[in-house]
Amino acid sequence: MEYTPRELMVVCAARQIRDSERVFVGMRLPLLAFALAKRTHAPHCVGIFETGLIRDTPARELLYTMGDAPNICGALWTTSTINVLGLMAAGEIELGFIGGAEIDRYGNLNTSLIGDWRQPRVRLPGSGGGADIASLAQRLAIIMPHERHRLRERVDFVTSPGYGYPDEQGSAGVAWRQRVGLPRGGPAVLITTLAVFTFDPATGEALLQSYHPGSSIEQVQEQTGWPLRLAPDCAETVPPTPEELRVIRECDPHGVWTR
Amino acid sequence: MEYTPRELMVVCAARQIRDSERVFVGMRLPLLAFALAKRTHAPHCVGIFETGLIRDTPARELLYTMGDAPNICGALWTTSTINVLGLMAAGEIELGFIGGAEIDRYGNLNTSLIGDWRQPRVRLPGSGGGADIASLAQRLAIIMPHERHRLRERVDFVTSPGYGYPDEQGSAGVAWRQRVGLPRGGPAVLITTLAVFTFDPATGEALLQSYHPGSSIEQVQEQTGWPLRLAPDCAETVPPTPEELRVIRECDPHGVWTR
Amino acid sequence: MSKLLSMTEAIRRYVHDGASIALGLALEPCIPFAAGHEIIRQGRRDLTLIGPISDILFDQLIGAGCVAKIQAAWVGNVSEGLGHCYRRATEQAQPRPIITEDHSNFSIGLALRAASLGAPYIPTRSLLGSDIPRKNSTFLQTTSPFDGSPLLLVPALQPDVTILHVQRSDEDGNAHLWGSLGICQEAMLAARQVIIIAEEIVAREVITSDPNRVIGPSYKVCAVVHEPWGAHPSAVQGYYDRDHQFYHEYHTRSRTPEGFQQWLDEWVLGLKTHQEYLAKLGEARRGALSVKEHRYAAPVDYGY
Amino acid sequence: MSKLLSMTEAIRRYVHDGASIALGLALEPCIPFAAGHEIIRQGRRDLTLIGPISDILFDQLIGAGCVAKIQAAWVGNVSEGLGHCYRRATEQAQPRPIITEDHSNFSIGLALRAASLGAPYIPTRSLLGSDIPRKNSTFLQTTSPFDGSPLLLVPALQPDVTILHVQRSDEDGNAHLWGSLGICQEAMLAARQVIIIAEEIVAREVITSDPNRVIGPSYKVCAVVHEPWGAHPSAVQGYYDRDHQFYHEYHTRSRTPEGFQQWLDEWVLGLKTHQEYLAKLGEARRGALSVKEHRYAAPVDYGY
Repeated sequence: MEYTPRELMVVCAARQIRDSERVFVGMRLPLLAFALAKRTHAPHCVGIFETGLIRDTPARELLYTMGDAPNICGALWTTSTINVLGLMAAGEIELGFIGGAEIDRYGNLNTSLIGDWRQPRVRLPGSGGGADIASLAQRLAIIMPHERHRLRERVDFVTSPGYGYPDEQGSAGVAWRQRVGLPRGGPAVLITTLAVFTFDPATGEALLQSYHPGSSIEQVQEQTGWPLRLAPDCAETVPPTPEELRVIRECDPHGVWTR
Repeated sequence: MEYTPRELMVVCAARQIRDSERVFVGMRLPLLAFALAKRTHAPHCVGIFETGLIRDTPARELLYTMGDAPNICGALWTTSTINVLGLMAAGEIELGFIGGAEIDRYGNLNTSLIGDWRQPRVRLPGSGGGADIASLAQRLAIIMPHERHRLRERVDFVTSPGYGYPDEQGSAGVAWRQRVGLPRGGPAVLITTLAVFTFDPATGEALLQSYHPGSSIEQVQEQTGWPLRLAPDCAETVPPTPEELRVIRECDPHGVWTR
Repeated sequence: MSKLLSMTEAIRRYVHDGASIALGLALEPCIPFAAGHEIIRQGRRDLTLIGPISDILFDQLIGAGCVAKIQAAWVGNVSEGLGHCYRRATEQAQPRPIITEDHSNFSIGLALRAASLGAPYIPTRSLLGSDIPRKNSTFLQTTSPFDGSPLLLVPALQPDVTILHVQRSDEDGNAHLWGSLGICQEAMLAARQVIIIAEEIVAREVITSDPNRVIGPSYKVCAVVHEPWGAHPSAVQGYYDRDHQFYHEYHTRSRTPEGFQQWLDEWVLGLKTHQEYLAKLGEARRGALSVKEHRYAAPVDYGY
Repeated sequence: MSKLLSMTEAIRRYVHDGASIALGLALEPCIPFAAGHEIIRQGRRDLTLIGPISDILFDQLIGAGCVAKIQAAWVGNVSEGLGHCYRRATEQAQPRPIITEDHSNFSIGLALRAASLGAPYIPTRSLLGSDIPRKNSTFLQTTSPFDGSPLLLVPALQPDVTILHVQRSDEDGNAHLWGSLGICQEAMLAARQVIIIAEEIVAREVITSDPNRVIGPSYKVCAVVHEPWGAHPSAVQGYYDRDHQFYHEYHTRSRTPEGFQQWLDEWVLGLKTHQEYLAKLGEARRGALSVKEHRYAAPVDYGY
């Protein structure tokens, strides 16, 4: 069965969600991933939205923003933004999804600006809740288009902290997060249009975990701004099942987010 | 027209409320004072309750506690306790009423314990919201029975700070509140069963402002544990008007709080 | 997934000796007396009780010997005055010694709010100059790193279990609470686990029809107990009024240890369940407290 | 006391040059576009805009030259991407330079929550290790006086004026808001003054029938404006949906300064009032966005 790169990304994202987890779902592909996980292997997962909303069923209609009316109807709780972000700060959210304009080999994300931070060449919209999710969720899943200028050796500005950088006090990775005072978390996975990366918690480095069908390690390297390190079990990404594609297309019948 | 000491106290309390003020009203006599002020000279005053409630009309029925159902019906806002106490912390509440088991010449109140704080002889219920109101309201009005063992030179425990004490760094009064970091406020008035005191902000000392009809300066002194200082215009308390008594008796027809 | 349990089972499974329990969080209304009485019947020991003003339920738990520590702003009988059991425990270590970490209503709310925000503390200027920080060594007096002004830091407080009495809940613990809120939401968000006691169990659709009215996330709820009149003698808006006379009787009878024990035997230990309590209370008394005039909220349309 | 004013008068009296204005606080819904457009028409200058994600209204105010400073977590077009006017102002100082104090959604909420509690700051562990504190010198990185762990202190933020779009209000500013809440309540409680824009003006009794649904204290409200469809193109739960196409058109047309100016002339400067805006929008378009299926909240009884 044919599928688009974004449909495959949705499937990869859904596989990150474990049953009964509380997930900061955001919009677009992660939202579809939440619906897919819910209807396949994770029927008890709960979705959290930074507008101040919790729901355990996907909305009845496709959403353009998380504040759209169909997202409120059927919600278990509609409350203030800081109430739900507070739950995440208290460590109660297992998984969070975010995107980014740029990422580096240590999973640090930039959604703020390109160039010098005092006088940026390109001003991007900023953090939104991204920096909070990257700081506070137990695990972070990142979804991005795979382009060489986006996967850089080092980002211009760390909006959402990943595993930091090696410095005179020690390595990147979990040790860096502990050094700066982040209470938990860090990137678990980076899902792109070409590949899936996991991360080595000891060094904080991205590991190529799988390359999508039709791509290859070489092609991924070509589009990645750092020398790839491969996971020991690096392999081709398992393609979507017909059942997974059927669910995705039910949720987004016109391919608004998946074409 | 005859009246009880408590009816006179209600009238004295009502006179502390200025029009359009936001008043932390509490229960019992201050609540009656709020109703009285509202229907006489302060029609636009607003009452705040620490259960998390704001209303601009007195409840339709006599209340035993501020959480009683009639207090919720007709409220302008029923919210969390810290939302309304937060408004007071931000300086938005002009006047607060509290009572106490003991008070001293500097307006410090004790509702916590009698004796040594490590091993008290009598354990009293504690602060409730009293210490917050004493700390944070713009002006504090205190209502208490007048008995010599309650009006002491120095209380055993400062639950609700008044004007503190003179110490090596300076005098009691406004200066003491600034020293300890209280953002504003301090006792404006102490209304007892025998008298009304105001306070000298420079020294923090209570000044006998008026003695109730039937009492006298001598009798007040007899029941007061510190040597009285008189306000320059010390005089007999102006008694309730028939109109004031009529309103009070409408609000508390069986004299639950005023007999 | 239904979390419905009997009160007996909910307390047995989720309230353990030595636990910290937040209850009585709406201030005077919605105090979970039925839950407290079951805790007494099951003989829990060494509890820490967390709450704002705590009316007479804390006094009863103290008198029954369940309590080692109090973290509260006020312990007594709101319409009557002092708490006699609290006095005896503090002054004479009867039936056992207890310690109190004094709070104000604001500081106990801030402590729970801090926990709900994952913040280690919230700074305030309340209580500066008060002796309360002496009686609560968890507070830290310091100065602001911004301008050097004095501040009191109120550390986050995370109850092991928060017990909330609400008007209605579904079987998963999605619950609607209305009327006085006090520090209910803060205590629910701060807690490790939550027990919901509900006047009514309703369909999920009733709750989701009004998600803004939900008190907190049901994933925190470990048990839902259907216990009509479970907050008596406190009030539940839209269900029953406060039974002032009951507080008066308790105040009078609990003046002596013997009187308290008789009261406890009569109203708690001598009854197996809340159903027996209600039978003893009688229909006439309940009728007198019931709603006389319904007052429905104006309709709200969530449609699109 | 009625605080009803026309939008023109409300903005004239209460939004001054140089003021800090919080708006767009429910995140994507209930953005007070009609108020923002009147601010543009009246030519306000040197404003500080405060909000979480701010969708396209911030971009429009920036493009119109009203803004000196942004305190927000995100500025752009939620369904489309970048904010072109925000980019031009930041990158090329066109039409004027602006400065941004970057926030996250949590930190902007905590800043307003701190102000609402009279707390000078709230500490958090969010944003530690992020470069955002570089772009916001109001934050202070320090360590906890309790355990020495790193903390970010988010200082209290008090807007001069918070503008809230709500479903219904009485003439005094007692207002019901439902659906997405975002940081509306925090911003209302933190503000010096509040302007309420309401889809409907209702009797006081409608509001007091459900005091738990009220967003904040009306004593803070300086003006109430009756402006149906005043949040278009954002959504108002129970009233109208988000007009996604409108965001798309704005995104396309605002790519160039000339395109933005034409858009602004057509939709803001060339119209005197929101009535003209609605006439231009047309009944068919409004009809398409209107409620198709009502979904009423389950009844709630406040009786006793």
